[in-house]
Amino acid sequence: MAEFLIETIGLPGWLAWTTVAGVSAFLILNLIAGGALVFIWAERKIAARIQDRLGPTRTGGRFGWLQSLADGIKLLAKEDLMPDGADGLLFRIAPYVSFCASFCAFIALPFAFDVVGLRLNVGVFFVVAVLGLEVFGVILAGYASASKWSLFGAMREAAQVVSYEVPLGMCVVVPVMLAGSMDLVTIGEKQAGWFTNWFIFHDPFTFVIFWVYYTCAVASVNRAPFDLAEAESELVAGFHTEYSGLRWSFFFMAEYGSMFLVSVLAAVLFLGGWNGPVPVASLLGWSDGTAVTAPYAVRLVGCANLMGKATLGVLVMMWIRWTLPRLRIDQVMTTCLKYCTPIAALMFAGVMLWQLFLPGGLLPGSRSQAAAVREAWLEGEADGAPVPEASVGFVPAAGRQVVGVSR
Amino acid sequence: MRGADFVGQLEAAVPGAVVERNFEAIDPWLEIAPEKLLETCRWLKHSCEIRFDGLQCITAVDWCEPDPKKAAKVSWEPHTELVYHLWSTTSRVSLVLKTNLPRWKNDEPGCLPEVASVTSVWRGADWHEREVYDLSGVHFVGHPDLRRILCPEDWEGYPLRKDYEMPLEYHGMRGR
Amino acid sequence: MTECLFSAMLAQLPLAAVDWHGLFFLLFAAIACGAAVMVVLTDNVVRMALHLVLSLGATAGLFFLAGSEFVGAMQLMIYVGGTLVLLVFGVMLTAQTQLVALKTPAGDKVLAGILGAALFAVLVQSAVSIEAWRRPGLAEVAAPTATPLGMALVGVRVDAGDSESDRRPPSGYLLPFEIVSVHLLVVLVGAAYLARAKRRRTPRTVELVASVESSQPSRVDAGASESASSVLVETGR
Amino acid sequence: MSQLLDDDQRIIEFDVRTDEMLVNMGPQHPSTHGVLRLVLRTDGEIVSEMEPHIGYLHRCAEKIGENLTARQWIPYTDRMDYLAAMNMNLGWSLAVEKLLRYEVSEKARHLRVLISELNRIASHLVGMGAYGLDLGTFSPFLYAFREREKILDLFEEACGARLTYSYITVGGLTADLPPGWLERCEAFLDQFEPIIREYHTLLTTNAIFVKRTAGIGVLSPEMAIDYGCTGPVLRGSGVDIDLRRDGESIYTAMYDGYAFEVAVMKDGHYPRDREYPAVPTDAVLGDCWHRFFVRMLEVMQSMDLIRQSIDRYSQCKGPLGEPLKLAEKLPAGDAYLETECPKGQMGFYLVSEGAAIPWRVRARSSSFSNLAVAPELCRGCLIADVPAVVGSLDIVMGEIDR
Repeated sequence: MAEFLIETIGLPGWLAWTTVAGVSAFLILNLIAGGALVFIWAERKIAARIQDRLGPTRTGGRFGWLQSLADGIKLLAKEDLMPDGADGLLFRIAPYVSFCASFCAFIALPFAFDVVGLRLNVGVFFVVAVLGLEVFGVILAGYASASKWSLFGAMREAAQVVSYEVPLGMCVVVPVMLAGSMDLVTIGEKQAGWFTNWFIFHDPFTFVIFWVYYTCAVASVNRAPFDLAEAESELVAGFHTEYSGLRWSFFFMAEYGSMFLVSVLAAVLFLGGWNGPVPVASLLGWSDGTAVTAPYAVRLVGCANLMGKATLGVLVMMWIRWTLPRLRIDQVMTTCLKYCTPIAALMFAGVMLWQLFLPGGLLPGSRSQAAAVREAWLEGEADGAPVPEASVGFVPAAGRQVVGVSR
Repeated sequence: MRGADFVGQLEAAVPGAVVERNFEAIDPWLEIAPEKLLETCRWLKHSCEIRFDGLQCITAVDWCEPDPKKAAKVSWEPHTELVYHLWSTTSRVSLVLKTNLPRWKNDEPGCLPEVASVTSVWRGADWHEREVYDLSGVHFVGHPDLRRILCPEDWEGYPLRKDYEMPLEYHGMRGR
Repeated sequence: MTECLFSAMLAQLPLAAVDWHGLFFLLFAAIACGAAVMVVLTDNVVRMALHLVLSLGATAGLFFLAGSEFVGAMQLMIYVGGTLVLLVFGVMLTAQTQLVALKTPAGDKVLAGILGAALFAVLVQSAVSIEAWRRPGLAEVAAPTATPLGMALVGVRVDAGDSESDRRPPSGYLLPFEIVSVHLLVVLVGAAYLARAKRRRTPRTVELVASVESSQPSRVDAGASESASSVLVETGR
Repeated sequence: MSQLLDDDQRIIEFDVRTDEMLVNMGPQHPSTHGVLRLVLRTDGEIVSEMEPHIGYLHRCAEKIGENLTARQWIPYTDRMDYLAAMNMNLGWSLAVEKLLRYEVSEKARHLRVLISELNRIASHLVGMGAYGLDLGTFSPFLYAFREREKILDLFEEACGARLTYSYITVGGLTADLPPGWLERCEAFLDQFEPIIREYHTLLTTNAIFVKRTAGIGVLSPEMAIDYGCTGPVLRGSGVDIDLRRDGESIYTAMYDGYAFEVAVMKDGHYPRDREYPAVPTDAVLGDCWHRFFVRMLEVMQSMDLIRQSIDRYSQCKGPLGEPLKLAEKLPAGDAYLETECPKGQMGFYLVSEGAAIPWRVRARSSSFSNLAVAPELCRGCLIADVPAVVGSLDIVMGEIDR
């Protein structure tokens, strides 16, 4: 896109790159904001269907699809009040800290084989690191609202998120090990082809690890049955008791943002990301670039696949929320320390041994990964190939190329 | 072990307790002297053959006719009557005990009549006695935590007394 | 037609080439130093923690800017995600009124100022004296991606030169790395053991029902009629 | 060095001791049922002491009772336990009839059983739904209310009101059932039978629900009797008392000829008239789970009673009989009667001086004593257990505060 801007419009180099960066940032931000709006509406509808009622029907047309807009306007109109005992600065900053934390993880998430904000070589590691930052917003909110209840909610949430990062980290390492690299795009590429190549079906261990990952993801995002932070039955509304109006909606947006983030991560790591169950692109012969529209069609299909899987993940989270009661804080901790972590460790060891004895996957046709990576490095075939030009994204300023290996 | 011989055993165990008895009423009752009440209840619960382990209800009835015209025709003297409904969960048998207390201790208004608290016998009596204290103004000696339970802590007067006057205002809210 | 009009219009704008890299570098550096100074100056403990988060986050930004994403992500996870959460926990647990606002007396401030200035002078002097750093412009630094680091850990120095001289012993850094991590684990377990709550939780005074039969109150008076009646009545009315 | 320590107050040696915190749960807290304020003394998450403050809904119905005749006070009994108003009316009517030594007609007796058991189902449905809400799941609440709406429709047809009916009154009932009501009632029961099984899978045998309730707030039988707990709270601890079978003769006369088993765990198992879900292994007799399970069994038990009362009611030939005059003269004397209401045994004590207006009226509330045991159960549990324990006692503030 940058060349197009430079040659045709004649923008100076740096301006072209800025607009490219601006466009991609705008796209990601609105994807999540739009996603949050859709998920708010979906949550209302799903909750209604589970509870044998209709949910919003009349706001804005047939299925009440304008309901989230109505919510948004209501939240904007609401007064942003602040309790007098509160610590001004921290109270205002908290929602934006947790909002930015859950949004800036989206830079590294690939939506098609090269439609990625910034192709980080340490994609997975970066996302997990940033996921841990969201707890700061909650702690600050809990402390700054100067009320006992929000302090309780903040402490519970902090303890829960920090302790669930351990099993989450372990589950995330398994696909990295299978793909041989932390780069999310490579992980996605390794799962191309039929759905048998997906890492979830790679071997029984990865199958279990996927479910452990999903549980830990639900817990680290604070959705029921682990939603201790805003356990309305005990702590009124947990850490965001004192918030209202726009600030409260930022917390809400952060929650839906990180829910979507965790589902996209699950899709990329275990469910083959943009590769659909049936390799449509290669079957129709698009991927070798014959048809003019091929590159865009392939990316579109890829995006659709990933969105479908991620939305499925989010919908299952909503489904769980409206059926299961809430766990107590010590039960949440025991599931983390006594169940998730040991199982994750065991499965991790299992996958390692599996790699040793059966480099190939369980099902025929999946290529062996780990061994390949090692030889590739030895013969010097760079794993981190120079960033293909077509990548839409913020490339560091002109004149600097991220070069894989300078041999 | 019913009727007369039950009362005989009770009087043997706690002499001078039974002041009056009435078997013909719909709910036959025994009147117990206020000072012997705690001893009777302890006997009924622990050492009596029929274990009265359940205290159903404690009620205070304020026998006082405020306006003088009717007061003349009334047969009883103004007094406060405490009614204890007991029952035995094992033998499905019930018993009603009554005690009569002066409306005010040695008749000077404002200081409450006193009787021994039976919370040590039945834990359930704790809240019942607090409610009687709150609404009818009877001081239970030996009650672990005698505070108002239904009315606000700083409420004056005892609402269920017949001569109770609703306060004109309470914290700025108009009473009457 | 429109392109040339647009480019002509652009030509007049005094758009000097904005060096984004430099701009962001300065921005992150400013945040890091500013927050660090604020950590020292504020007297509210929780505000200190927030500023510490900002400064360490800014240093992570600097690492990303320098292209080494692995170290940046590591900084984010270990420092900001791990240590600071622990620090904020500590602050939260002890942030009772008397500790929240710590007033440092004037004398200490002057002392700290002198010490800080001296250290700053030493650092600036040593930084300026190095020839390589004086030239502006960007050193073409190879971006060590995570994989070579990982391989080096295992002993395969893929990024180093082929010359045998500087090849590390084949075992690489794996062994020392494992020893250190086991050591840290032991330290953590010890710390947890020492800090465990001394007082026992008040044992719950609940006498669990031994067996169902014993709790079943037996019917004492077999003669009692099915429905309850008053004990004062001769026979069940 | 010690000198420096003493006068320099700022160097405070602080050991990490989380001091006690006084925390307020309610009165506007969403989890407590109505306006109840619980003051918790917590040490971190452990509740070292809990003290309920009641009286926010106190209307002093007893004082008003001293200026109204017996039948005029019926609407006040509706407002005590507003989830089971029929049972309240029945309790007061029976107490007055006991004083008057008045016998209602055969048809009225069976109709009273039918209506009060139907109201028991509605009350237990609310109890179940609200308990699910306390433990964080929202859906059972709506399922329960969907079924309860059908019962309220039946009541609306019978007496015109949905919540506070004043239908059962002194001397009988204010009106007879409209035609076709019995068929609609039976249709409701038939479609309700499989649905109640669905609730068992939704909550009773739900793994997380069991984890949150089994072994929590264990109430020993001796403590239950000592505190005067009654109803499902008492039966949940294994004490086999149900006033419909063990109550006063005037109350048990209503139920004689009805075959029903008391829902209590007797020598190790619950009644087996239907197949019920098994008791989970870590559920101790007397804990929250058992109290909840007893209520669910009572719903089944009430369904059987309703079916039997429908048959008997339709076979009765005689007239329903008129209720007594509004200002019926009460004989001098006093009478106390306890009836088995959904929340427990509700007692009404009535002292009269021979006039139509009673001298003193007293309502002994079951939730009042059930709540009195809550501080005992919550000592040493976690904060999240407090709503679980208070919810399992199924209290209604209208009844407690009167």
